[in-house]
This record gives sequence, structure tokens and C-alpha cells, in this order.
Amino acid sequence: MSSYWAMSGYAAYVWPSVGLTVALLVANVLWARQLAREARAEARRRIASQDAS
Amino acid sequence: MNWVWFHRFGSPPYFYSVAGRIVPWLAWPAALLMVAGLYGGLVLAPPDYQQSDAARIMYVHVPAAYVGLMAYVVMAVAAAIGLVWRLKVSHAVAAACAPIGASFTAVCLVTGMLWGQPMWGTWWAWDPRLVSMLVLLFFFLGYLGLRGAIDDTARADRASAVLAVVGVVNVPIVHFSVIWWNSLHQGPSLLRKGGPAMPASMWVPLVLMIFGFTFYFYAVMLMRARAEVMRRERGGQWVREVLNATGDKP
Amino acid sequence: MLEVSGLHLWRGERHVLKGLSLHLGAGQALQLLWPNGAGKTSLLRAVAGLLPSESGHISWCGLAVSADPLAYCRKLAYLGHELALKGDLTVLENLHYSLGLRGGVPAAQLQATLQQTGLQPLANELVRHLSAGQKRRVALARLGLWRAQLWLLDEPVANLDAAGQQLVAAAIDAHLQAGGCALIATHQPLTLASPGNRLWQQPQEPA
Amino acid sequence: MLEVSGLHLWRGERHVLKGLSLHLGAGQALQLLWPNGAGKTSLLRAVAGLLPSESGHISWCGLAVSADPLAYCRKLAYLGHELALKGDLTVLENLHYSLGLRGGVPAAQLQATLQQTGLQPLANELVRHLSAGQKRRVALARLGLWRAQLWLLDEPVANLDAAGQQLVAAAIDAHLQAGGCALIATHQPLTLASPGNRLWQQPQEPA
Amino acid sequence: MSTPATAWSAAALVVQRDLRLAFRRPGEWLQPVAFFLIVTLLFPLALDPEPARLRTLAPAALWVAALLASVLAVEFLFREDGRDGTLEQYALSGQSFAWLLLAKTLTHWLLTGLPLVVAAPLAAMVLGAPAASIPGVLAALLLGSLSLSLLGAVGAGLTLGVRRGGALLSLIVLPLAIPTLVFGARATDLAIRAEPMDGSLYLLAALAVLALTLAPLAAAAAVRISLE
Amino acid sequence: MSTPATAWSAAALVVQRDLRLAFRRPGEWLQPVAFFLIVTLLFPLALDPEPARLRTLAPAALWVAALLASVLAVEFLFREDGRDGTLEQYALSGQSFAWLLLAKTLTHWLLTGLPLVVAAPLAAMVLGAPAASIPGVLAALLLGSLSLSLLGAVGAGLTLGVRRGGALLSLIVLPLAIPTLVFGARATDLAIRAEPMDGSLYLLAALAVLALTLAPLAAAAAVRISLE
Ligand code: HEM
Ligand SMILES: Nc1ncnc2c1ncn2[C@@H]1O[C@H](COP(=O)(O)OP(=O)(O)OP(=O)(O)O)[C@@H](O)[C@H]1O
Ligand SMILES: Nc1ncnc2c1ncn2[C@@H]1O[C@H](COP(=O)(O)OP(=O)(O)OP(=O)(O)O)[C@@H](O)[C@H]1O
Ligand SMILES: [Mg+2]
Ligand SMILES: [Mg+2]
Repeated sequence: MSSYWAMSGYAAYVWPSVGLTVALLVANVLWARQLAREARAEARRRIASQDAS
Repeated sequence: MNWVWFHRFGSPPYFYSVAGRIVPWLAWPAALLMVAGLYGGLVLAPPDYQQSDAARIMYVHVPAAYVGLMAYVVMAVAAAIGLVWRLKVSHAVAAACAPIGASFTAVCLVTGMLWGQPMWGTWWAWDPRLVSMLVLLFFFLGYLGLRGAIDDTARADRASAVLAVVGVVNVPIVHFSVIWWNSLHQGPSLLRKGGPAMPASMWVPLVLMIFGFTFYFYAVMLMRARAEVMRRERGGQWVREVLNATGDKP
Repeated sequence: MLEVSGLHLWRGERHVLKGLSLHLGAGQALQLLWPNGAGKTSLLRAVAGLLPSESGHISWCGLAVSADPLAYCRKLAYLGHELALKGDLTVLENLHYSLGLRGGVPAAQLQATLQQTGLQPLANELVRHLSAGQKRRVALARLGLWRAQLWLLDEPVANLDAAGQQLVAAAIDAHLQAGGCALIATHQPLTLASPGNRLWQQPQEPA
Repeated sequence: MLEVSGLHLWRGERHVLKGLSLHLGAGQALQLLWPNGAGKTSLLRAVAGLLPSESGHISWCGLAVSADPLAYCRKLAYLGHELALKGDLTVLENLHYSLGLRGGVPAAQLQATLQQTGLQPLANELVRHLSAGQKRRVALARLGLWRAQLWLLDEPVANLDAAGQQLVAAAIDAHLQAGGCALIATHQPLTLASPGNRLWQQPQEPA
Repeated sequence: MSTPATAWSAAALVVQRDLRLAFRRPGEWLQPVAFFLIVTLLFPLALDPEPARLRTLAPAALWVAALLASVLAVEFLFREDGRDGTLEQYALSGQSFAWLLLAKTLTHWLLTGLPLVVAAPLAAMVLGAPAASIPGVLAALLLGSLSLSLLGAVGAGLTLGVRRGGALLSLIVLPLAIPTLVFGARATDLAIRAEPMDGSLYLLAALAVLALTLAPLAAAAAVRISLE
Repeated sequence: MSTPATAWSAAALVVQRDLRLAFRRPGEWLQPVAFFLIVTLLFPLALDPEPARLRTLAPAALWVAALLASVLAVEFLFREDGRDGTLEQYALSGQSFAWLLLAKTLTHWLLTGLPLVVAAPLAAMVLGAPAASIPGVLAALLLGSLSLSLLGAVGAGLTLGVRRGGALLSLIVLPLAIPTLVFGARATDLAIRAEPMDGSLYLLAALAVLALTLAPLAAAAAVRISLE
């Protein structure tokens, strides 16, 4: 198993590549969801205040 | 030619609801394909006879490169449509492409450098393919910078759209640079006359990854575009209806 | 001529104008005397098209301003807290550049206005070298020369001495007489001779 | 406390102050009501030491200010046309940094002043997001907290609504009562309760 | 009604006006040349001035300096005319907007690009280029600076309405300018080594022609947007 | 009466304030680094990228890029604080004006000079400098960028009230900066060739100390004049 993780000596190149990619994939999803949440929250606040007046 | 669907899709409420329905159909296949592709590429595929296990970087490098380029093309096409037909939705799509495309381009560059160090003995070389990919990143950053620097959304849309369209000349340069100039970088090995230059156990995971990344790109892009469309129309009647329909679910 | 109805305006998270409506006919002036932070500047900027409004309707001579924003822009003159004068240009150069945008004015008229606003001796002075009130006077001269129909004035008498304040009032009166209209934010009510002059004390009350 | 005599001041080619003299004792305020461009701002800046004067003498408590400029600076507070507020900092941050240079104030006092000037709900707002009058109020709050003996105020009531103008007058009265003195350039005479209040209409007449 | 001006006479008017303005304010067009000369002069100071070594760097130093000078200069191409409404009037003049902007850009090149070319012999000598290479260096810079001005016009149009536009402008223009930089420096290198440089010059000429046809269109679209 | 702030606490406040402002507006301090990186990147593109040749150019390219980046950045050092009255209040604060401006200048260096130093390894690698030379390159750039910021402050003070100050600023600062440039590039050259570089570093340090003592006084005098 450890020989697998060692990637025949290229571990220092392979795993950072994979790690960086996966991290960016996850971050992009979270970022998009955050934007959607913000957009909805803002719209909701505005509509509520507009209805109140 | 029936243009009705085109105009329908250009209306924000229609786009918002249809895109919302499409996203899961893209996201789940994307996740499955990427898991399968990564497993196939990192575990099942045999080490390359020349590059040994370093070749496994291919499974993230190549799809990231393809999707970075594709993101630019999608962005430029959406921007051009927005310029010509003045469709807000189209501009929102272009704006959504840029950050994702920039991150894929950055992934391609970084993984390429991490691959280059063991293979070529250098992190970076002033090679046409590498430089043109770096220029692609600059175009993405310039697009984002220009969009951020203009306060008025409509003007930001149109100005950045011009830049997106101008920058599209760079895409064929990236792709054909290995053919036009003699390059350090590898030529095409997948889509070439006579079929892929590697065994199926190597190219099948690569193809899975490419499709997975592509689906992923469209899924996240549509998510961003929906948020963008809603942000622009936050006071509008259809937003009110959409929010009432979804209740207080976040 | 100007008709605003049901205007809602947000500044950041603050709901500043809540469904405001107002009407301005030819020869009319409306002075907003609202307290600090009530939304005078915001309203003027929204009417000028500088701030997008969430909802509400603004029309000019019966036509929605969004229908032809460029034509509408040519009809209005906005004078804000910031005077849009370049300190590194002289008074004349500043006037030349900003009037050029609207087609320019004959030299004789320019001279007459300079005379009137007391800027004659300063015409070739850099604006950076003027006192606060003198800068205001330059902005005032420009306003008169633009020949717009709708004046949007944000505290036009700030920094002006007594003579300057009378100058402003006279300019507005002349503008109204010529069939123009004016929306004015101020903390010192101007005494205008025109019958079409109204004051508006609080945003909650109707105009 | 403040004694100015024979002050000559040139701005560019313009001889603005021609041998001006004035005296301000403890508890006294002098309001300059000179017309635009007469040299109010120039005088205040010269007294603050920001403009070098050609000739003339300025002394504080009998001592020439040029003898120990730093000590004199600590005694004075200057509020000019430019408010020295950073748009990208909040109200509290702005106050914190500008008061810190003079030794800072206790938190309780800060809160009390914010309350008084109506800035409490805006304490954590970026100054960029404030209206013109709200910005003025921040500058006013800072002025009160500096606890200087000599106030040099350049149009302190510009942009302020009626309530704000009373606030300024009250602040000046309190300052005079505490033995301070104030030199004020303004176009709207402030009604002060203190007996030491004087108006000065034209630079040609003596104060 | 006066008859509308022909395209040529309209362009001539634009060129004349900009030239006259420039002669009133020489600071504006002297600045890029000064910058170009200062930057190239800094190189011999920063390197130890051994001629052979300097000479190998000359192409890079010349072209980077020219590129930076032209990007800094182009910032002012449309700035003032945009502010004072002249561009608006051009857009409404009934002449092809792209054509008028092309005239403006070429005048700008006459005023800021051509002086670079004129100053280039001095800069090249300072950097140790042999006298025989000067014609080649000039030819490359002539074609290259033309492309750079045209590409800069696109960037200047896009950043016209932007507050602190300078940094953004360089981010936009530099990627576009890379091919010109690469081929221009290569041509200069060949000239200094006294090798045949026709190929590179043809490429530079091709780039200039491409820029000449496409850049005015893009610039016109960009300027129109910021006038809206 | 409250006790006046000590000189140190006053300086700390100035530093904190400018750092906080900078974090609210990252564009401002990212711009010089971006410029520095782009300019160094242009050099390999303009040369043919043969490592040995690139390496000889590296010191000059690094230092010219750093100098230009720092001159472009320093333009904004006093601009905004001058416009909104903050400098006036500093002058009246009862603290030594030169001392407060020194604090401001050092913060500016932290925000624009230090990032150059941080980015320098990348730039040096791009230009083909061997990894072993990086510490030396960094040390030279650290000392040099400090001097450049301080000299820039004098120029920024002098051009504070001047129309279109940018060009004038570079004309004032570049001559002042030549010694730093020369010794800095020499130190870098020695580092890249793996030769002992102590002498040059001492000289750079001496220049930095000189700038540290004299530049704030000159800057304070200059700013005072433009406040008038
Ligand atoms: C920073 C360095 C690198 C960059 C910027 C880069 C960029 C790219 C790009 C843009 C593509 C997609 C081009 C297209 O098909 O349109 C690509 C594909 C590819 N790259 Fe890289 N690359 C780098 C380093 C490397 C290294 C070191 C290797 C291996 C030794 C490599 C191997 C490949 C392979 C095998 C492909 C797929 C080619 C195909 O099938 O079409 N790359 N790279
Ligand atoms: N930097 C300068 N250079 C040359 N002249 C100047 C400069 N600053 C002011 N002046 C001139 O000095 C005179 C006095 O200006 P000052 O700003 O002191 O007037 P003021 O009384 O404050 O006027 P206001 O009521 O308009 O604020 C004015 O005529 C002005 O044009
Ligand atoms: N950019 C902004 N972001 C967030 N809030 C803002 C912004 N600009 C203004 N505000 C807020 O909106 C409200 C109205 O501001 P506005 O400038 O319109 O007031 P005003 O009536 O002109 O006041 P003044 O008499 O002080 O000029 C204020 O409470 C202010 O804090
Ligand atoms: Mg206001
Ligand atoms: Mg004044």
C-alpha cells in the first residue's frame, strides 16, 4: 500500500496535483452555492421590506 | 429555423427554472464520472512505460486544460450573443463562466508545472503551448478585472463581452501551438489519426474524466448563472413568486 | 413634466425611499427639507438615472425615462455635492469642456454669465486656486449655461455667501419663469418669487 | 489667549489679508461672515500654521507660536472644508485613529458623543456609505473629543439640518463655557448663548 | 444644409485637430519617449557595461521598454476626448466611428510611436548595437509600434470609463501584445547579429495589417459601450 | 486633559490605519506586484529563452522591473490622504510630521515593497536564476526596495499638488534611485554567479540607512509645501 502512495517516487508531484484539483472542484461548488444563497437572501430581505411599507 | 426556444431561454424566469431543473442532471453524472475516472486513472491504469507513475497527473491535467479552453469558448460565445441580441441571461452566463474557467486554467498550469519538473527537469519553459495557456489565464483575469472595475452592470457586461470576443483568437493558438511550432510539450495523443496512442486502460479513465469535468463545468456554471440572474432581478415580480414557491428553504 | 410614483430605493441594506411619489409641472420647484440621511441625495440621483431603483416609475412628459435615457439626460442638469470641476483646469477650461458636451454656448453669453456670478476676474485662474464658494459659483454658472429643463440641485447654497444665495434664488426663479422645473435638496429654504414653489419637510408626509 | 497682529497673506498673486489683527480671549468666539473669497479659509489655515504668513505675528497665551509649534498644535483643533475622514473605514475606526494621535478617549465618553450626534446606529457603517450631513456629524464628534482649547472651524454647519446646526451651536457654547475659544468662518451666523460671541462682517472693518 | 464630409476629409480633420492639440501640450507626447529612453538607459547601469553582454540583451530591453512606454501612453488616447464629449460627437457625426477612431489612433502613433522609432538609434547604441544593425532595428520597431498603438486603442476603449484604469489597461493589453513583442524582439536580435531578418519583418508586417483591420472595429465597439 | 500620545503609539496608529485600509482595498497593493511579475515575464518572451542568456539578464530585468513598479506605486502614497485632509490633520497632530510620514512610508513599503520581495523568487526562477542564489537575491531586493520606497516618498511629496504628477514623479525619482539600482543589480549578479556579495549588500544597507534618516525629513518638507 505504501508503495502505491509513493507513486514510484513521484508522490511529491502526483498528489499535490490531484489534491489541488479536488480542492478547487469542491471550492467552486461551495462558492456557487454561497452566491445562490446570498442572492436569495437579499431578494427576500428586499421584498419583505417593500411589503412592510 | 424555430427561434422561439431561443427567446424563451433568454427570459430570466424561464432560464432560472429550467436551469434549476437541469443542474442535478449534470451534477450527479459529473460526480460519478469523476470518481470512476480518478479510480481508473490513479489505481487501475498501468504506469506509463516511459514516465512511470508521473503520467497519472495526466488524469487531472488534460481534462482541466480541455475544460479551461472550453470555458473560454462558451464565455466568448455567450458574450457575443449578449452583445448582438442584448440578452441579459447570456451576459450572466458569460460572467458565470469566467471564474470557473480561470480556476481550471490555473489547475492546468499548476499541474503542468508539477508534471514538467520530473519530466523536463524544469518547472517552466518558454514554450508556445505554455505561454499561450498563461495568456489564456490573463484573458480570464482581465475579463474579471474589467467586470469588477465598472459599477454599472449593463456597461460592465458589454465592455467585458468585447474583451471576451477579442481574446478568443488565443484559443486556437493554444490548441495548435504544438503543431505550428516545434514544442517541448506533447502533441495530441488522444484525438488523432489512427486512434489514441495508448492502451484502453489508460485512455478510458481519461475520457471519463474529461466528460466528468465537462458536466461539472456546466453544472457549476448554471448554478452561478442562476444566482447572477436572481441578483440582477432581485426586486422583480418573478423573483417574488419563485421565493414564495420555494418557501423558506435556503 | 416630471412624474415619480411608487419609488423604492435601497442603499446597501438600508431601505431609504419607501414607495415615494411626486409630481413636478412646468414652472414648479419642490424643495426637500428632509433631515440628514433621509434620502434627498439618493432621490435626486435616482431621478437623474444615476442610481438604479428597485421598483417604481419615473416619467418625463408622460414618457417613461427608461424608454429613451439619452434624450432624457439631455433635458436634465444635476448639481451634486461633488462639483465635477477639475482643479487642474482653469475656470474657462472647465466650463468649456462641460458645456461642449451639450453643444457649447456663444462666447457673449459665457461672458455675461461670468460677469453675473462674479467670476470675471477669476476666469483664467485654476479651479484648484479658488475658494469653496468661488468653486460653487463656477458650478452655478455652468448650470445656467446648460439650458436644461429639469434642474436637480443638491444643496445649491452650501458654501455661498448671502449675495451668492440670492444669485441662486434668482437663477432658479428665472429658470421656472422660462418653463423649467427644479427639484432641490437643501437645509435652508430658498425664498423664491415663483408661485410654483413648494416645501417638503419630511419624507413621510406627502409632498 | 490667541493674538494675531499685522498679518499679511498672499495666495498666488492675490494679496488676501492686508495687515489683519484680532484677539480672542478665553470663552470668546469670533464669527467671520466675510463674503466668498475674502480669505476666511486662508486666515484659519494661517492661524493653524498650515499657511506661512509673509509678515505678522501670531501668539498663543503670550508666546509666539513659532517658538514651539508642536505644543501649540496640541492645543488647537482645525475642521476644514475637507473632513479628513476615510471612506473605507467605519465611523468608529475613523474616530479611533484620529483621536489616538492625540492620546485617545475613554470608551464611555466616545459612546456618549456618538449618542449625542445621532451617530449611534451608524457606528459600524463605512463612512463612504454616509450622507453628506452624517459625515459632517462624524467630524463634529471628533472635534468634541479632541478637547483642544482653540477651535478653528471652517463652515461647521454646511450640509447639516436644523437639528445638526443646533448641535454645533451647543457644542461651541459648551466649549466656550469650559474656557476655550473659537474662530469660526461661516455664512450663516450661529446663535450662541455665550456672552463672548462676536460677529465680523467685512475684513476691511476691524473685528 | 452643408454636404456631408467625405471619409477622407473627416479623417484629415481629426488628424489635424489632434496634431494641433499635441503641439499646444508637448509634455504629453514627450513623456513616452522620455520614459523609453530612461528605461533603456537603466539597463547599462544595472548590468555591468560589458558590450558583448549588453548586446545580447539589447532586443529584450528595447522591446520591453517600447511596450511599456506605449501602454503608458495609450492610457491618454481617449481619456480626455471621452470626458469632454468629443467622442460622443464623433459617434453622432454620421461618419464611420471606427474610421474616425482609426484616424485618432494613427495620430496617436505619429505622436508617441514614431518618436520611439526616432529615439531608437540612440537607445540601440547605448545598448551596444552595431551601427550597421540600426536600419533593421528601426524597421522592426516601426511596424511593431504601429501594432502596439492599435492594440492599445482596444484596451484604452475598454477601460475608458474605469476609475483607476491604468493597471487594468496593462493587464488587458499585454497579453494581446505578446506576439508583437516576440516577433519584434526576434527581428531585432537577427538585425543585431547581422543575420537575414526578412521572415520576422514579414510576420511583424502581417501582425500590423491584422491589427490595422480588426483593432479599429473592436476599439469602436468598446468606446461606444463606455459612451452609453 | 488627556496625555498626548507617545511618538511610538502615534506611529503604530498610523501603521494600523494604513494596513486596515489596504486590506479593504486589495487592488491597490496587488497592482505593483502584478506589474513587477508581468514585466519580468516579458523579458524571457522577448529573448529567446536560452537559460544561460536569460541568466545574464536576470539582475537588470529584476531591478528595472522593481524600480518601475515601485515608482508607479509610490504615486498613490500621499495622493488620497492629501486630498481628503488627513495629511493636514497629521501636520496639526502635535506629533513630529516627519515621523508620521516615516510610519506611512514604511507601511507603504510593507504593502508594495515587501510583496515584490516575496514575488522575487518566482521572478528569479522565471529568469533562470539558480535556486541557490535566491537568498542573496532576496536580501538585495529587501534592502533596495526599502530605499526605493523612501526615495519615492520624497518624489511623491514634491509632486503632491501637481497636475498629471506621474511623469514628473518618475523624472524626479529615477535619478535619485540610480545608486540603489546599480548596487542592487551588482549584488544580484554576484548572487546568481555564486560569488561573495557581502560588499554590495553592505553598500545597499548603507544606502537604506541614509534614506531612512534623510528621506522622511525631505518628504515632510515637501508635503508641507503642497499643503499650503
Ligand atoms: C506548465 C506546463 C504545461 C501547460 C501550461 C500545459 C498545457 C496543456 C494544454 C493547454 C493542453 C490541452 C491542449 C489541447 O488539446 O487543446 C495540454 C494537454 C496535454 N498535456 Fe500539457 N501542459 C503543461 C505541461 C505538460 C507536461 C509536463 C506534460 C507531460 C510530459 C504534458 C502532457 C500533456 C498531454 C499528454 C496532453 C494531452 C494532449 C492531447 O491528447 O491532446 N503537459 N497541456
Ligand atoms: N492655492 C491658491 N493659490 C492662489 N490663490 C488662492 C489659493 N487658494 C485661495 N486663493 C485665493 O485666495 C482668496 C481667499 O480664499 P479663501 O479660500 O481663503 O476664501 P474664503 O473666505 O474661505 O471663501 P469661501 O467663503 O468661498 O470659502 C480667494 O480669492 C482665492 O481665489
Ligand atoms: N453607498 C451607500 N451605501 C449604503 N448606504 C448609503 C449609501 N449612500 C447613502 N447611504 C445611506 O442612505 C441614506 C440616505 O442618504 P442620502 O445621501 O440620500 O441622504 P441625504 O438626505 O442626502 O442626507 P444629507 O442631508 O446628509 O445630505 C443615509 O442613511 C445613508 O447612510
Ligand atoms: Mg445629501
Ligand atoms: Mg472657505
